[in-house]
Amino acid sequence: MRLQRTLASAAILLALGLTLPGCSPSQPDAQAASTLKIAFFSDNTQLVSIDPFQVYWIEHRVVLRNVVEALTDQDPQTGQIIPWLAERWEISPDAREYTFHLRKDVTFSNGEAFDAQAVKTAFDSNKAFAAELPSTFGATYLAGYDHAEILDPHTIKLVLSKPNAGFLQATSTTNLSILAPESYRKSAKERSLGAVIGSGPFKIEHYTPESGLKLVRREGYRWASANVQNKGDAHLSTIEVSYVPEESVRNGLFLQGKVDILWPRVPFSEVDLQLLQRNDATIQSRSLPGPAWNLYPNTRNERILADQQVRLAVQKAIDRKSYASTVYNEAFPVVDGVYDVTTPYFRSQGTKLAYDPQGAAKLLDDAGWTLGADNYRYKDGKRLSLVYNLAGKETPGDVLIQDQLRKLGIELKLKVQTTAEWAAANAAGNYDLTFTYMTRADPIILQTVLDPRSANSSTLATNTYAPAVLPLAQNLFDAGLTATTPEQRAQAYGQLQDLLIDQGSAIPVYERVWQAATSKRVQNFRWSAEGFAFLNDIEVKP
Amino acid sequence: MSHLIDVQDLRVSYHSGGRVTEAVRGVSFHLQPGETLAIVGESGSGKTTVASALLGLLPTTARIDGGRLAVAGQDISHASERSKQRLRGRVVGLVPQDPMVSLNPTLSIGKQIGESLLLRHGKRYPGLDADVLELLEQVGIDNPALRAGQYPHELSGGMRQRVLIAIALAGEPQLIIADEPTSALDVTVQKRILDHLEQLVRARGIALVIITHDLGVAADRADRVLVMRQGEVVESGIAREVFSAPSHAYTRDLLAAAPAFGATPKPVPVETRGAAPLLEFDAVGKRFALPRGQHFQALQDLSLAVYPGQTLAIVGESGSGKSTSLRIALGLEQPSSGRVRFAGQEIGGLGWKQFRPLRQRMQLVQQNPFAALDPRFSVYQSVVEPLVSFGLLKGRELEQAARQLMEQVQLPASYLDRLPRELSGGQRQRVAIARALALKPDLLLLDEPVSALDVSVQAQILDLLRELQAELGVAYVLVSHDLAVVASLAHQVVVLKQGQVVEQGEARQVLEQPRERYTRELLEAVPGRRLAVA
Amino acid sequence: MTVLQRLIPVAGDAAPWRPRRRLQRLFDQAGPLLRRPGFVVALILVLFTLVAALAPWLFTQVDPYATQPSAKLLPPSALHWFGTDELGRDLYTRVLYGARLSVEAALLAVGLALLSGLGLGIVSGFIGGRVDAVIMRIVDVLLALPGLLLALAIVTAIGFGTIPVAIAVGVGIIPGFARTTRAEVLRIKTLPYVEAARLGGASWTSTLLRHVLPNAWGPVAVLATLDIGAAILATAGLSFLGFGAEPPAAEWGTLIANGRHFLITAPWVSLLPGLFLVLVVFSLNHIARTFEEIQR
Amino acid sequence: MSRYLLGRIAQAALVLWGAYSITYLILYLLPGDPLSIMLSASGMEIDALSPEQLAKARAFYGLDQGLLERYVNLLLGVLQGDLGQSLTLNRPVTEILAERLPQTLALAGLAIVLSLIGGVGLAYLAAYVRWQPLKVFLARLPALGFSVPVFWMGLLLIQVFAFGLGWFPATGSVGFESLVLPAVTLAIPSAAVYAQVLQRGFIDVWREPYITTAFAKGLSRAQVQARHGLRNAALPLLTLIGLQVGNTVSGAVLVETIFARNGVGRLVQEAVLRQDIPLVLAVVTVSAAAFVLVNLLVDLLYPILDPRITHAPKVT
Repeated sequence: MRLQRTLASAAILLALGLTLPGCSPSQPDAQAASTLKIAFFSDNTQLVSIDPFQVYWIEHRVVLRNVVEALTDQDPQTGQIIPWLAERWEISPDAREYTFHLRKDVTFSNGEAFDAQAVKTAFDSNKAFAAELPSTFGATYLAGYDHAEILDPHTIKLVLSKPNAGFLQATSTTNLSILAPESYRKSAKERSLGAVIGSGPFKIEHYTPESGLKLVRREGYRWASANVQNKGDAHLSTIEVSYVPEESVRNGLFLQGKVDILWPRVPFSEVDLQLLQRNDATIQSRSLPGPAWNLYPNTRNERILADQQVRLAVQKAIDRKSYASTVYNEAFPVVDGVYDVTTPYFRSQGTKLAYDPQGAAKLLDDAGWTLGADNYRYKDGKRLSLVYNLAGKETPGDVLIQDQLRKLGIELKLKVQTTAEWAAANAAGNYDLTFTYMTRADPIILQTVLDPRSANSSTLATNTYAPAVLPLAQNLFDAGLTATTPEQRAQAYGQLQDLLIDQGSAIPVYERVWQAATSKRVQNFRWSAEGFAFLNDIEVKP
Repeated sequence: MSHLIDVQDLRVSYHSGGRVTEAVRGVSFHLQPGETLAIVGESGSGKTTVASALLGLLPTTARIDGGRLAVAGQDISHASERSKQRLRGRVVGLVPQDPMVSLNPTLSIGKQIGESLLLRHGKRYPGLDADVLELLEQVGIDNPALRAGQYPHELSGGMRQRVLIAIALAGEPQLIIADEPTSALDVTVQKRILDHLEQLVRARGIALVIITHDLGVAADRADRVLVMRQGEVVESGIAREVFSAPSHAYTRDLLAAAPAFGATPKPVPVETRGAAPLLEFDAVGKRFALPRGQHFQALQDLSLAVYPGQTLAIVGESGSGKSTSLRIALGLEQPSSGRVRFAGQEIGGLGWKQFRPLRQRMQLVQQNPFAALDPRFSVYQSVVEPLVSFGLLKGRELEQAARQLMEQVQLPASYLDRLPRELSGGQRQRVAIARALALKPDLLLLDEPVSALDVSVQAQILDLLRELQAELGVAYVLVSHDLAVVASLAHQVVVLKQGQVVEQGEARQVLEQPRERYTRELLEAVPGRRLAVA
Repeated sequence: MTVLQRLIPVAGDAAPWRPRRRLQRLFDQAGPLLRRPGFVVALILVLFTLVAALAPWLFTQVDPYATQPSAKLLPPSALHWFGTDELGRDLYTRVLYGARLSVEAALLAVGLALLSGLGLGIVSGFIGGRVDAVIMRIVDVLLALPGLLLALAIVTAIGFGTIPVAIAVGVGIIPGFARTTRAEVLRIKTLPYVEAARLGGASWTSTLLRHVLPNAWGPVAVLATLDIGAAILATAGLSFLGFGAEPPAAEWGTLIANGRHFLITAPWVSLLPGLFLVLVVFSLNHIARTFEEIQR
Repeated sequence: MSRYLLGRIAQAALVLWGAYSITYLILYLLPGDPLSIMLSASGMEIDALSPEQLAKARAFYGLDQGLLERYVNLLLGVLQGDLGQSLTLNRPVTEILAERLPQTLALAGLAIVLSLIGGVGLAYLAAYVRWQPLKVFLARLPALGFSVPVFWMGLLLIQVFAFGLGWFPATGSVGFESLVLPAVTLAIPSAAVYAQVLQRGFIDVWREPYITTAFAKGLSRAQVQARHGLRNAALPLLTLIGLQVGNTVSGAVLVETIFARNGVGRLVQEAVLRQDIPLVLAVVTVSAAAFVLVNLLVDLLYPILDPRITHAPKVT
């Protein structure tokens, strides 16, 4: 009996041993070859949603870019708006009416047809949602949209009630993507948790908040925009996305080959970069369009930064070059303006952002802030102490700035807060310096940050400017918004950028470069205009 | 070699913390099969170390420095653990000291006995269950079938000691070492168990080594005795000869100190006629409520009177209610019925505050001198504590009072600076007495004042108490289970059994011509009677 | 023959008796302890940490906050004993300065827990009855709440920083003190010497202060020593989750937590502060256990 | 017995209610308006909205009730098995828990088993070994075990066993293998506590006279330790296991973060920051319930392991 059992198990082992080498090279590898694994940092725990209209979390937008599609697309190199689901369009001279001529061969992954009615459903549903929850992110893209007129099954006219020069660019974003009508029949909550049906090359199989999501290829995809090289079905059959909050664990997974693309929010530090490169990884980088990582001062209520000289001294006291090379690496670009360089109408601020400690010291001396015995500056017995509010844990960069300012006698108090407290402090004006940023490949995005009439925090936007300067800035915002030619826009936004730097109303710190490390297997990783990836172009080699 | 045990010049020392203590210094003796040997000594004499050495169970800190220690012909002084293990149980059995803690609380007693049987007869011993029951029956346990399934906590102390004897017998050893086998038990139980053990051992021809501090036990049970002191044998020989004609001064001192032997000092008679009683119990009873509406009658109908300068003894075994009566006198318990008067004042229903003034006149000396003193208090602090509490004296006066108290209890004044752990048991009890005397009370309540002490120390403390009474005219209420102690101190005796008064009267009359059977039993159970009577 | 005449003559009795000083008693007790090498090493490390917490500048001349980008992530060397961090700050110096916050937080936490736990335990054990039942239920509730969650909620409620963290951690360890104190009070309350003191006319208050508390103190002190270590760890855990001291000051937990990103590339940034913390906590444990062994 | 049980259950319910109420109170004292958090979560701040829009949003999130009103409503819901709606996750809390709880239960369960095996094993070995240096080493090992921060230990284990040796996956929630490292991390401090308490138990039991009795029977050291030592030494451990439940939940918060596991620990940590009161309350209630339940079980188990303790009045 016992002998029999031993023989049987030996036979099983033998059989396994024989079959394993026989089948392993073909099947699993073929499977693996068309699966791409991406590790992002943590999921958004503040707003759990992958509903395109609500999402501002760029990691989600990377995924959505390949699931849902927009009327237009944007050229990553030139910033030009190019056809996608709309073959062409006309804009009325007053920039209030946009007529889109839609492709006729497009279907959603659930089989529903893409037509003018679907577009109208999408825009009207979004408008209705924005009315219900005005704080939602997509509302800023939709600003001014009034109604849609179906001219024929494949022609639609979108009518604005007020000018919105960014509207055309908005139609190219994931936020104004057109979802299948079925998605809009579902609730916003269901959409947030994955009921997102689009016309893109991939479908969402499932989304588990804080854990990950899985995309599968959609068969019969034929309507990629000119940005994408692969005009047919995606090369990859499956994409597995995981959210790994621990940096060292995330890096380890990549180094072990458990993950093909390592894609954290924050750029790689020098040591990590070297480690990754030693392990044959390719570093993909792109500056994210929108404002650079700027500090915004509070100039009101007789706070220290009400004095423009002090603001400019801070501007000069920050060593941006050293910041880029210390916190990140030698090759890291040094921030050069209010916007990141990939934003259309970006204007370089040149020497105005150069590190100039002597200049800063002189400005402070002139403003009456003199060095005390403890190497901090004082005026009328008051220390030059600035409160800088952080949402969550401080970064090495924050501490570096703190030390750079300390060298000039400026005390920077880093106040670590929860996102809730931080938002409350912004709204109440309890800060000297704060930060915020948004990503969109159009300069209009700055209005959601710095135009009190449409900013997320109007207090923050108002406090940034000295009272006299606010009307100037608002005029420039209006000029940019109502402009009908690119030249007009360039002029308005150029002047605005100059104003912000000259006033010390925006203090750039670093260029928001998004970096991803791709393993040797990954081929043809390319960035979209907004800093996302064309996943249908990517191939993985065995 | 026909000696079952042969010990030659055995030396054992303890090593701990860099200090070396020589516990056994050149002890030699031997034992024949079937013989009974008593090793007698006070604490620190090394008698327990010898017993442990015989079992091969010396603690890891102990070291055998020399000599020979042969059990059944095998020298185990430096033998391997394995060979010592083979001797244990089947050659040498043990009846340990304290039955309350010597059984594993989480195993049924049947299993614990069975374990020994399995060791003796092998793993698949078929007669296991029958043998367990038989052994239980043999050691005198009723209803063995039920008891075998019970756990130690469900058995009384006496029964547990019987179970331990059964365990020792189960291994069918040639020798049983009984280490103070009954000192934790009541006298009557003690006697019955020792009788039983003696009989069992005799019937099987097992040799017995009794380790004891009690000369009475040794005298009653042993063929030969070995008297030890500070690790050395001071005297050995046939029991009868040693006790009738001790050759060594220490043995003589021990005999003189042991109350059971001969010349017990008697209390000084006190004239009480015409005096008003100091403490008076009038038909006092105490009931304790149990859960589910049940009651336990701890004390019933106790009447007594204590006169100034006189000693009243309350005698009884555990559960007799003697401690309860003491606590009632102290106002720590309220009587359920009857009246209690102190110096004519009704104290039955007094609150703590109302009672407080009376405490100056009534003090307690507790049973266990090792727990009666705060380990952090110096002797001085302990002794003067009542004076401080009542705010009677201060500064130099306080110090002087402390010196005087130390003189009264015959301790040098330099001891005032010591901590309790730097004192011996007898010295601690003197400090406790000094503390009780601090307030110059009229009445001292003595709760088993010497039961935790060595025999010779007992005698000294009893002497002290007698002298203090003569000197200060203080009255005593003595609570004790030991009739010898009672005889040396008491004028009046109350015998209690399960809360009821058995007999009451003049000490001389109750102790010498007891009317009740229970009192006689108590008297007979006192060890040493056999020899004394013979 | 009177008792007075029977005085035993003892050598030295003539010399006037003088009470020994408390200090001398302490030395008598400490003697055997100082012969244990493990205890001495642990004690030295803990004392070093305490001194460093009070005056870190005694052991290092470097500014703990001065960044030096050119010297970032240097491995340990004669110049930088623990190496440097990602901004070129000297880690050894930062560990010493971190001691201040960590020790302060731990002492504060344990102090808070000790006071309230001791209070609750004494009241509960001494008064007994209903009061005891109510207090023990409250303690049960505190026990039932997972410590870290409680601390997280408290910290978010009263703000970040060393003191809130200390309070949060302290609240979490109250139950241990309350239970231990109560058990000790209950045990000592029934001891003969307490009864003797009461019969000697002492009030409950003075019995409590003179007998119960001093004798209950031992196990509580051991627990306190152990809990200082536990508090250091709990604070470290909270710093790891991002609730630490106000930057650039960094307590040990923050140092370890910040350094963890360099575990592969520059392991010392996390390992050395971690090792230091482990050694200090271990030493505290060792000291506590040694005390415990002596008390037995 | 049944009367005791009823009393004990009532007491457990009381403790549970206390835990719930205290948590609610603390959470309500949190700074900042939950609304502003939720608004800022969706990229908008509270000062950008008009009063009407604010009221609308407040009603949308169900935040237009008072302190007591919300408490009573939540409590009533709990009694009916409804833990409410998560404020930020847009889903019923029970649903989220049903999804997350199994992860944490598996982790905690394995951790408890591992910690018992490790702790008891270590103490057993330390008690058995007689070679002094090894004994001292084993005796001090537990102290080292709980001197190491959990999160740090987790990262070290990942470096060594996942990245260095490649034995176990570093992250993930799939399969038994991914459970090993986090469970070990979580088990180490508990195991250290168990080992230390058990060692102390062994030291105490070793001095008990019944051990001498056992030796005198002729049992070997191993037999004495197994049959008479272990059970008696392990009795204090039982209470401790009950008390460790809270620590295990605390540890799970850290461990789940490090190992990127989707359990309740991480969920609640983030929920606290988001001021998602219903969610935090639910998790705290669940873990307090686990604590209370385990301790109830421990109390009921005690008489089985220790015959001296009995909840039924003795029948004589």
